[in-house]
Amino acid sequence: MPPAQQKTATRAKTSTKTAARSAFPGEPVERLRDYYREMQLIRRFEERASEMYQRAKIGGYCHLNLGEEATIVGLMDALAPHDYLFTTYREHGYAIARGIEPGRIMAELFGRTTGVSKGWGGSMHLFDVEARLLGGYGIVGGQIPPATGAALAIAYRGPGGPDTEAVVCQLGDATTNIGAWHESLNLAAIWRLPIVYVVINNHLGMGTPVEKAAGEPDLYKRGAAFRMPGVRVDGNDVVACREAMTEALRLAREERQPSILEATSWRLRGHSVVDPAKYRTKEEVQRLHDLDPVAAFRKKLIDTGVLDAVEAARIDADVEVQVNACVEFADSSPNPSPDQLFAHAYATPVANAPHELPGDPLLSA
Amino acid sequence: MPPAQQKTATRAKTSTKTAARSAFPGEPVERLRDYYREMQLIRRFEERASEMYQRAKIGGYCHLNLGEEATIVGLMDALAPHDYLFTTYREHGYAIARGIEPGRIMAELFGRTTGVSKGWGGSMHLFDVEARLLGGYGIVGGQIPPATGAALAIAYRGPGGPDTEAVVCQLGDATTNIGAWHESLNLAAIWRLPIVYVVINNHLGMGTPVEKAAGEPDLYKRGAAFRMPGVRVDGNDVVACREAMTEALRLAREERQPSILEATSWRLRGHSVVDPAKYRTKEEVQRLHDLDPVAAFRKKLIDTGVLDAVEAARIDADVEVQVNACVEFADSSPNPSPDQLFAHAYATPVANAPHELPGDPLLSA
Amino acid sequence: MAVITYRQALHDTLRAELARDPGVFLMGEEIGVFEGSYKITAGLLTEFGPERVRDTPIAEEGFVGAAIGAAMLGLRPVVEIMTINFSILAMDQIVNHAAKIHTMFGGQSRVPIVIRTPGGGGQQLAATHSQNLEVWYAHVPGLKVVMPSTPADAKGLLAASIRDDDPVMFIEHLALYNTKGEVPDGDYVTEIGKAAVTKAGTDITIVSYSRMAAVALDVARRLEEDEGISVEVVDLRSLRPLDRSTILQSVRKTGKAVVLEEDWLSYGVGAEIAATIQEGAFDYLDAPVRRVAAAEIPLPYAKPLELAALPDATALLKVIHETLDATRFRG
Amino acid sequence: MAVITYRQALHDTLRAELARDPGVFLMGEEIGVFEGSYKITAGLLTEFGPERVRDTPIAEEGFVGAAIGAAMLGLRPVVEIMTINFSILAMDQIVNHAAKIHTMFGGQSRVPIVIRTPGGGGQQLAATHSQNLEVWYAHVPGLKVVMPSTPADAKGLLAASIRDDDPVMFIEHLALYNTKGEVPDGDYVTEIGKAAVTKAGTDITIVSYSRMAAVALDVARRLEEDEGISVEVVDLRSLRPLDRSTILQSVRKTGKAVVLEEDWLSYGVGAEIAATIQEGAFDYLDAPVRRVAAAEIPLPYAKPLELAALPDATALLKVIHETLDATRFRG
Ligand SMILES: Cc1ncc(C[n+]2csc(CCOP(=O)(O)OP(=O)(O)O)c2C)c(N)n1
Ligand SMILES: Cc1ncc(C[n+]2csc(CCOP(=O)(O)OP(=O)(O)O)c2C)c(N)n1
Ligand SMILES: [Mg+2]
Ligand SMILES: [Mg+2]
Repeated sequence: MPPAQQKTATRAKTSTKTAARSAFPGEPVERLRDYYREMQLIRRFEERASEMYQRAKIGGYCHLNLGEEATIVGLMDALAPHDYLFTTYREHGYAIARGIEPGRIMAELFGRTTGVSKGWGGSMHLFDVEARLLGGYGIVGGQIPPATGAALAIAYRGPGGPDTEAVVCQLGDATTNIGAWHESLNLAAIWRLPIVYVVINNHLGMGTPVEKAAGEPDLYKRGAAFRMPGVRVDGNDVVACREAMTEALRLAREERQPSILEATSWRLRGHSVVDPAKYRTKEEVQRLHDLDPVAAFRKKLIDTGVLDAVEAARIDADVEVQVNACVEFADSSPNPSPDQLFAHAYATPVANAPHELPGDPLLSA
Repeated sequence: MPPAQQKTATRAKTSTKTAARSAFPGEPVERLRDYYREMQLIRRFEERASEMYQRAKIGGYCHLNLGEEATIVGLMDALAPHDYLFTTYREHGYAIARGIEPGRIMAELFGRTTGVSKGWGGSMHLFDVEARLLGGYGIVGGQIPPATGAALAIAYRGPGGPDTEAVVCQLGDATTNIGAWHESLNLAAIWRLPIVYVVINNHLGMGTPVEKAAGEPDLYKRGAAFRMPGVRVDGNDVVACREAMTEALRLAREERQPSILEATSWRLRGHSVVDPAKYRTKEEVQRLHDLDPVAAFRKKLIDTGVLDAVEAARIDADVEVQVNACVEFADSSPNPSPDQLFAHAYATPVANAPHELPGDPLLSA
Repeated sequence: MAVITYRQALHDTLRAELARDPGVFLMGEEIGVFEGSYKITAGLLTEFGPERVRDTPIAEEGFVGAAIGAAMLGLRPVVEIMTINFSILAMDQIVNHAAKIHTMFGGQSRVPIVIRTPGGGGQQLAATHSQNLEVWYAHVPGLKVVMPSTPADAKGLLAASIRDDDPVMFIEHLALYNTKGEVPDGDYVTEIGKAAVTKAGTDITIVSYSRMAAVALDVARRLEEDEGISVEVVDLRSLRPLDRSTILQSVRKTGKAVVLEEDWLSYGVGAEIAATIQEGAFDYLDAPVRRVAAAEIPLPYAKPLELAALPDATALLKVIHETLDATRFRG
Repeated sequence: MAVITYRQALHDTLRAELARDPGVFLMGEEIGVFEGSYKITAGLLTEFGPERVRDTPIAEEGFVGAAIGAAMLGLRPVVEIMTINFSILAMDQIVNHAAKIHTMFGGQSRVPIVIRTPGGGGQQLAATHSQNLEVWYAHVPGLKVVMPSTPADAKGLLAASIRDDDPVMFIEHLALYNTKGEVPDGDYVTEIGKAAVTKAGTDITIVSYSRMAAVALDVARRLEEDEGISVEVVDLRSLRPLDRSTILQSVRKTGKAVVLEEDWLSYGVGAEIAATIQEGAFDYLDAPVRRVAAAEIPLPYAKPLELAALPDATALLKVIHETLDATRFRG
């Protein structure tokens, strides 16, 4: 659990519990506050990343999770530490929710040696062994076969059970149209692999709506071609997301039944930080603003007395401090030095491995 | 319609019509005889091809339609001359049923200039513009996207209707597990293309049974991921195959509704002529022998009086003569000459196109 | 002659070809509503409609193959693959189908398809989004492979590719889209299979293509001004077919050659150029043909590492001087 | 030392590695019940069971990618792709994933996967089933690419590949499976990245690999016996990394080189060899490095056409003589 969460866990007040209980049956208020804090952390992290991109601190492609905060926090809370996660290039929030120190994530975006991937991967390629985040991947659908293979390795090593490992493979709605998805789901189905395919349906590819791209726009039904079950959940409902993922993981662990979990949400900005999203109408933009899951959750917590305005403001302030610290950490971290160019060329050293720089003669000593 | 069929069409006898009518409601006896003749022609053509392969007259890979004769004759009889056909490498029978002179097909297997592909393609790559057979393809799934694109071209040129063109894309059961199938069906579904995907379910890949390879072994249901309808038909029932294809083509032409048609049958021999099929038990082989669709149809025609033993024998003899003629034609046809190696290099001539033979200096004049 | 960007030249040519021939249509991911990842197709959906500017799902193998089938029926699809890195997913359709169909079926069918796709690194897109894979396609008989380095060639070669009855890989470069240059007005077609001598010179030859050809030209001009070295620049333009005679003619004159390429050194395009020169101009060569290419490592994201891995003017200058020194040349 | 076939050497090594390391398992189409298209895995399903000899559906992209993921978790999958022509469908997983994961994630993950696949023409399998695409993989940093030409190297390099922590393309040749040779008994590992001088000589060097290396050796022996010409043969064995020093050492001695390769001439493996030699042995070369390669056309089915398109001993002999004559060599 991210350090962010433990902090508030102590601040619980019994007085508010009753109101909260009706709105969020069975949810300890501490957890709800932790959810809010984490959603806010992802929100502000992404907004600062966008800023830093404008200030050229970050380069390449940069895709944000704005609008997917509730989905991410809910889904990730259902994972056990020993579960493996494979994601797309739109994964900053997942890395945060897996408990990776946000400063190391921002440092990766800055391309520094203290980054989770030591500056080699950038925004699209976050990786952390301890957190079992086995990578963000930039090729659409590219993460799906390896995620499926990770589940194969788990099955290869032993039978299922309540405490066994499982794999979560996250992908986007438009990615359900690519062949690798079909081939992978088929393998998972015939081999009964412990994996959950989470489709983040933010209703758009880059600018293409789901129903224009998918013959079956009810994406959770697309497992039918493999007799694979699927469910759809409201991605703006953090608790519903956690519950759905918990059940999908149970199926994977105990019954070795792979499944599809579709979480619906709305991408609040462009496809990447450089996309002005001209293809959206003013009305659409307004509608999205009203759907903002972070603002909505904050308001609901206050209305139900889980938080009072002061506490909410304090959380926001704490998050602000934390995100500032991330930026400072990243900005003060060292750049990788060019002489490290071949440091990660091969895992097993090999004779005659090339190490020439552009313009070097062949066989430079 | 192949010359083979016209011949018998004249020989009808009204006396037999009644018995036939009960067994084959509404089927003119001439047509039933033509079906038998064509099934027998495919059967004997394939058996001779296998022989010729043993005698090294044919090289490379050679996949036979033994066991699929009823399927092929029934399906192909539903196509209009203006429909396009894309197939796999297991396509000799389809070429025959499309009305291509069988001698030209045997000549292609022999690699002669008189072959349908002038000896460039061989058994796996039969092609004929007039018959609108747009190719046999050796890469599993490779024919599916181009077939889908042919349907796109038809749609691009105008709206549907009873007399419009359509595309038939034939593939095998094991091919429904490859990504190209998924991507193509999705395109056909969202663009509403006039195409029928015919899955020839002979229950085996090379040696792998359908249920071991496909998460949904009811292959006609795999269109569910695209809201694409599918039906299954008994591939040993020639009339049922024709009827099912006729309806699938109507959907494609008139409603621009692509669909899946699964025809079940049994591969009587190995995957290719060189496969001894050791993975099959004696019982299995016996069971298959009893299921032989050509023998079964012949017997049924005689039992129902559509044919008497003499006529049946005469048809068999005619077919024997015809197949012998194919082999003679092929064997007496010229081999392509090496100086033709670059004859089909490019459709549009281009400067500096390579035309060197192995060992030539660069820029040989 | 108007001075426009490489992007504009591509856009205008697509527009002109769509207007000229009703059989021409565009296909690709996000080329319509989104107006293209790099905005080459901006405005074309509005002008020509969704049938002729067709947005596709993310399914490279599927829609490239579909374009092949449409081409077999006589249409002229121009496919955009967002970057060459994703073309790998369509490679079976490109190499096993588009490149084979005409020959394998004895010349009975034609596949007039153009695949437009940009390659190139240098934008911190990291290992999977920065590759230069042109040599793979250049190796494949049945394909034609062109790589324009100027707005004029972008126009002329794109028109030629669309009107050609064979499959053409039309490879662009991310870093060229905003570059400007003079472009002939009206109908303008550049012959496929011909290299261009973009600067005449007598002391040494630089062979290059795509973005690196622009870098080479720039370096050549500087060397002439600053050091009085007369450099000839050959822009390949077409990788398949390869115009060997133009390369050899130049090297037979200068006696020295350097190749500048953005792809990885081993088994890259430059290997064929060097092999060709040593065979075709052996007796004329005063020094070995050196290649300036990318370091052989998946391209890192961090800017300092990316810069170290990619070839540039400095590396080229160094190698040109080393080559001249090897022949005791005094400029 | 036992004399066994190349097929047997592969089979025995797979069997030994399966027995040695429980993390090693095989995956591929029809390798179990069907015993493999070319019977390399015959009997292994019965001996090791379906978990370790896993039949896959026809889904190259899917199962190769799955092997990559399994390798990331520490297993050692050995994947069979029925022929290299089908590897194109898995290329995104091989090139954009297997080859990138270790470097792109800063060295945090390893991908110990071996992809076994045969290439080669000459069996009338026609255009899509007869290709030699090794140069594509050889161009890609992050991969290791080996191509044994003898049963001994088949054993030694396969063992080395399986025990290596990087992705290895292990490329076999259809026409080698039945060839025989001496194979060391017991545990035998051949170092990746090292070429072999399979015959010493002083007059000329032939550089080759895979099946063509066997042809080259045969031709070399004949030339020595019949014409007293002393030919040195370098078998590359490993295309990435490429052992340049062994090649250069030989050519610096002989002063003449010919490359024999089965792939298409332009941008083929031979281009890199010739480019390497002219740069690394420029002052030693008495004649240009010539390449004997396949004609640049999709391979036709008909035997006379196929024979005309593929390189053979006759073409090699011709070019060796032309090269010697160019240097006024008298054997
Ligand atoms: C194989 C491939 N094709 C195309 C792209 C370019 N691309 C990157 S993201 C994207 C849209 C993906 O949409 P979706 O799957 O819904 O995920 P989202 O971005 O909405 O999270 C596209 C087309 C790519 N990276 N890889
Ligand atoms: C992409 C690809 N992978 C593998 C093969 C090898 N192969 C040829 S046919 C075949 C089995 C196909 O079975 P099915 O689709 O059922 O068709 P059938 O042969 O039964 O008619 C395989 C694996 C191939 N040709 N192409
Ligand atoms: Mg989306
Ligand atoms: Mg089958």
